[in-house]
Amino acid sequence: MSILVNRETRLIVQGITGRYGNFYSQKFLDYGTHIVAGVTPGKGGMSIHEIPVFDTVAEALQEYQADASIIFAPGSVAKDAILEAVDSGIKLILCIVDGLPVRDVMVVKRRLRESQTILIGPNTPGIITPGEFLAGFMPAHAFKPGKVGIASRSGTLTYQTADLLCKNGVGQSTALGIGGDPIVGFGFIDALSYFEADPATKTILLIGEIGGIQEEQAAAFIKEKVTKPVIAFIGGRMAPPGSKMGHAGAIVNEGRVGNFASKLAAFEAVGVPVAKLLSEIPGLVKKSLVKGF
Amino acid sequence: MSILVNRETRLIVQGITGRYGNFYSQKFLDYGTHIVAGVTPGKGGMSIHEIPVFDTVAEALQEYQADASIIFAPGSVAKDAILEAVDSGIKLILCIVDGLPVRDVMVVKRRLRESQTILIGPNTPGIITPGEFLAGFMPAHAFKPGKVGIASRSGTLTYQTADLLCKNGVGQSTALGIGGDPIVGFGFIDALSYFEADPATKTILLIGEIGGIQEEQAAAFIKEKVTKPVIAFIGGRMAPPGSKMGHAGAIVNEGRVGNFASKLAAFEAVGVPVAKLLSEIPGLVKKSLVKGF
Amino acid sequence: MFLREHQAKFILSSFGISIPKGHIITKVEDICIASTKLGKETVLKAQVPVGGRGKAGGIKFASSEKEAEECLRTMLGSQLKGYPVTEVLIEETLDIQAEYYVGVITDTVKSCPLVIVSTQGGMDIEEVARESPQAVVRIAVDPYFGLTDYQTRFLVNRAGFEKPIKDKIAKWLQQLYRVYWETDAQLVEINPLVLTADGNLVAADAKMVIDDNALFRHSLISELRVLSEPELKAETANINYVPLDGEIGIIGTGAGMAMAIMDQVAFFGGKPANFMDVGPGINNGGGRVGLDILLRRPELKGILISGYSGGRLELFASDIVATLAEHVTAKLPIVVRLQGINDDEAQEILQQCPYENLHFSQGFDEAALKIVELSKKE
Amino acid sequence: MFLREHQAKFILSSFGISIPKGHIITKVEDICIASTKLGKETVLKAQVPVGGRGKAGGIKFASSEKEAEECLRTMLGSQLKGYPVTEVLIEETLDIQAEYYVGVITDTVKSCPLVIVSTQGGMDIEEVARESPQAVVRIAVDPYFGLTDYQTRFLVNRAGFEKPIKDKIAKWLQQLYRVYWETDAQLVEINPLVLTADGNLVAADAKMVIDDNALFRHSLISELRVLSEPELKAETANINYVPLDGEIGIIGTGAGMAMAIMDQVAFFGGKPANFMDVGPGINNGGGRVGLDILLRRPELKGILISGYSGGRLELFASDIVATLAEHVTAKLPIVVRLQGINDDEAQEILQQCPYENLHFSQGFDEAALKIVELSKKE
Repeated sequence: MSILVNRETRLIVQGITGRYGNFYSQKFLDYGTHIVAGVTPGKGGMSIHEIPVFDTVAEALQEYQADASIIFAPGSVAKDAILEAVDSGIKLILCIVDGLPVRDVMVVKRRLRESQTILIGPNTPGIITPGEFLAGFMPAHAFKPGKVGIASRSGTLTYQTADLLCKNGVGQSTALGIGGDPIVGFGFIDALSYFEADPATKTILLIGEIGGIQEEQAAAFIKEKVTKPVIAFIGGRMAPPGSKMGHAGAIVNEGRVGNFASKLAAFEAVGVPVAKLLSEIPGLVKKSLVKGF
Repeated sequence: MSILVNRETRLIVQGITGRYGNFYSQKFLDYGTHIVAGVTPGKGGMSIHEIPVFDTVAEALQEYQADASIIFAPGSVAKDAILEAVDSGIKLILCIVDGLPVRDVMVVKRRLRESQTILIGPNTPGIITPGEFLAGFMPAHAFKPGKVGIASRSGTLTYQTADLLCKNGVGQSTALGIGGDPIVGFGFIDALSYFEADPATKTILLIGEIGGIQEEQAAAFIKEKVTKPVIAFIGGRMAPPGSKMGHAGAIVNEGRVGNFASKLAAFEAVGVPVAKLLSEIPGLVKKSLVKGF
Repeated sequence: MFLREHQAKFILSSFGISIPKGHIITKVEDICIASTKLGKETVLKAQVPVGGRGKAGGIKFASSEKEAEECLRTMLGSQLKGYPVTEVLIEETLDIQAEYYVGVITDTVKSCPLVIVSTQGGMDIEEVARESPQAVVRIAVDPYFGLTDYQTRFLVNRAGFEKPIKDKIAKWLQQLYRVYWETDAQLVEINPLVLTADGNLVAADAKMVIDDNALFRHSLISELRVLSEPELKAETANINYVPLDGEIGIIGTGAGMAMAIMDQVAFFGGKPANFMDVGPGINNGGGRVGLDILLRRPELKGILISGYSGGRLELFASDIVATLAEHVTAKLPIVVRLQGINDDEAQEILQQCPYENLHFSQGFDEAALKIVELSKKE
Repeated sequence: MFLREHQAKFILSSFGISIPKGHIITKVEDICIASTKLGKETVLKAQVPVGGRGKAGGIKFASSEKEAEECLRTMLGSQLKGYPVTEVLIEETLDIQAEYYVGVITDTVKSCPLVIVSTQGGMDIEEVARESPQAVVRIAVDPYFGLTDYQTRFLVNRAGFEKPIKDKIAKWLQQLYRVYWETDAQLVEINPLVLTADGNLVAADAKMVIDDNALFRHSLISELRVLSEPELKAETANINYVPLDGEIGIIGTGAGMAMAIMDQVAFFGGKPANFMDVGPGINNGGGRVGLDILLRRPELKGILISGYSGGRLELFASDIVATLAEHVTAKLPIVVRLQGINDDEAQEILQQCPYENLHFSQGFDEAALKIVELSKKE
């Protein structure tokens, strides 16, 4: 078991003929991900890695069924690509793209409110259910099947942590990056409720960082609704207040919620152990797996 | 019993200080309708017929609870008035106003799709639950409490028909005009499902007219879902094809759905008696009341 | 508001859509100016605000200035589908390679704009849709977002356009949608959309209907309207008037009521001479204007004023009395039946009216029956 | 992108919002031109792209041209909150009757614009909100519809504005919202919004932050940016660089990774000299630009390059080798640890590098510990 994606998931790649779309589609195929079609405006009729390419998502769906779409497209046109997927009724959208204007994301989120579609990202590194499905930038060999569900605000820390876990003999049910932008679709709370409901997930790992209030909201949600053990990490303790640390989300507001101290306090108040270094995570996870089940 | 409105319904009047809002509010009060507040931009703080007036619906709702709002405002600004009521969470909106641009109505209907609000109109003559609640242009003395539910595309024919029914000893549960515009909110199908569920309504009367396909849709719905007897009238048999008969909706498309013949055929096919003259209606209704229950 | 062809084309071209070179001619003498600019081969089109003009003989081709002049002479001043032809649009002829159809219409059932495309233009699109349904592709547009690029891509692919023309058509669709939305149109249709031999797209014919309720937003378009005097009067008084061929004038308080009365009059053997709804203007002198329009039609044999109104009937009654006083020579029978708000007061006012052939009726059917009978005696 | 005050005001005024008369001065000599136009009483404001300027001494009042000149002399060329003052805005003083607050900010939690109004302007709005919460009124805006008239009416009433000023404020809010939406701002704030003695509203101070991701839509605004050379280089190479005070340079592949490395270095007793995320540019020479920036900082005692990347590490490794080859005099210790896509290939390339003080590490923590130890030996 897993959340959101598994070996049955049929994927569309929007922007498949572009440099990244092309390169990563091959990686997904190598991993065993089932790509049914690609979409690139103006390239309908061609095929790439033996995958048929269409001009629009709607045309692809007339010939193939699909459950998810991953979007590789410049930030300036990503909004249209997402809306196209939503309009076509795709259930899960992975927006790999970074650089989306916040105004566009606000409109997209507004549109999502009236649909059944889940958007992961923008600026997500993707999602992996080890051994079954990979769509994103994740280096495949960092992951292996197992019992830990990972939701992370950082791409690289996801791979790093999964690698550390694997070296300690701990695999993952599903790992996903929720995206580093200030506004994202699927958030920590969504991830928690999916992992809570997934029988294969025994421990949940949240990799947070400074900025925003997702960690604080997650802590409140854990108290209310989560019965499984949760472990957390918070990046950015050393980031100076007021600076923007790459992720647009990682802006520290001095003295208010959203900084390292408030997030640490929120997690500790609900009994969630917070790792000081990434290398502490495997130990905490292993302890929870013993204790929890 | 009744549908949508009754003696408990608390009404807001948007545009209460205008000529029509002022005049008709008094009529509603005379009938016993419970008006809790009025709204007119720029007139907040005054009172009219001893009803407090606010600048915005939101402010009125901070002080009074309300279930419904009736809108008297020029067609050019009616869209904003409706959206304001929807945003404020009002459950039932009566848009008396005519002259709304269709483009505005499309946007309003789109907004309604994602809300719980019911919009009657635009261009509705209003709604009456005889003896309990009146909001609209209906002359009160044409109606009396009883068992017939009336939904009509024409205001004047509603009063005329109710009057004919009363003179024949038949009262009404609730009577409403769905509005004469080409696009309206609450339609015949909605009215049918509400009347079907209302224990007080024994017979349903639909007063249709040429143009649009609401009558054809209603006939299909009756076949599927309506167990109570339905009587129909269709205005515009004599209207020449292609002409616009006042109601923007009443445009006949030669030879296609939407004309008199297609509507007549649709009703007859599902066993709904269609009155040739308004004066035939009381007889048909009385027959149904005897037969039906 | 149904725009005349040249008006629709003027608006389209202001949105960047290509139209044929052409001139509006109102006098035969002006033909030489037009011909010089357009060349020998021309097409002449009578400008009337109604569809089906081609079949009715309103479009003619001329291969010389002289021929064009002859066409003009017969066209100007003639009647076409009930409208006098006062303007003729003379245009260059196009070297046609293909004829397409593009249109945007308000779908009142789905409550959204509908974009329609076909590679088979030039004919009535309804006919094409009946005969080869796959040839006509439609897509519903979300009013929040407008026509999106992915929708236009879908449309041109499904309609079967090939590269490179499909990208051009996609752009035209975006422009056409803009015209539709920004002018509050109910219908914008280019049929045929001509692909010329040199690869350009031109709107050879165009139809536009603007939402009357939205004209307050479009002062320039409102000014394009050409109304007959009675139509203008009716509109100013906020009443709806549609003249017909019959003999019995009809005034109803509400559109539904007016239509029901027409049906009623016909049921009893009379011929309605018009549709008239004075409802919206009833409190503001609408009755006065409405009755005046009918009293100026000498062919009428009777007038039925019938209503059940939520408006102020006493004002309406006063209007009737005042209007009759102005028409001192009028003698035709008039039947009045009014119920509704302040109907007692209205009745009192009407009872005072000195007009001799004024009759009252209480019953709804009775009133119609009475005017039919009285009109037969005339 | 944090706009300087005069840039924000320039944009506001282009949307029809009134601003005080003023001039930008970069040389003390220009004071006479400004003074002639503005009168004796002036206010001088250092233009730096950061908040909290007033408390740091960046705003001075002058009652004569001479006094203004003195202020200018101390201001120009000084440092304010880490930024060199190269421009001073000199403005007329306002005859203040009241000071209000109006602002629009992106609410990232609710994912919509938030409009904020208060009759208590002039102070930090967060402080006002803490001390008298009712004095600060907020409303969330639906991105589909924008700020509606009924929302502005609600805001001005709830904030407690009286007539006739409340109608003016309502109009300002609409304009402010337009500025926010149309410029892709994340924050537009007028504080104080001054009501002058003669009843006019003027934006006495203004703050605007524009969404960097949206600058492609706003070429004019992009041109207003003033970037230091390293910042400009970093941006061109699509890497994120924030210089700090420490001694250990940091290059991470990803923002989260870079922050985690900073925390790690600090945990082991080192002081991070920067934040740097080369992730987005890793396939396109980002590593080359990033390492070059750090190698040009003579105060550094070591550099840690640590990453786990989904990008192409072999390209990144080649960039490192090439950059080190260019810095022939560089000697400081560099620790590299790379895992991810093509990491074997990357390792091979790095092994060939002739740089003497280059160290490798397999462990994530180990790498950080190593650079801290090596840097202490320097």
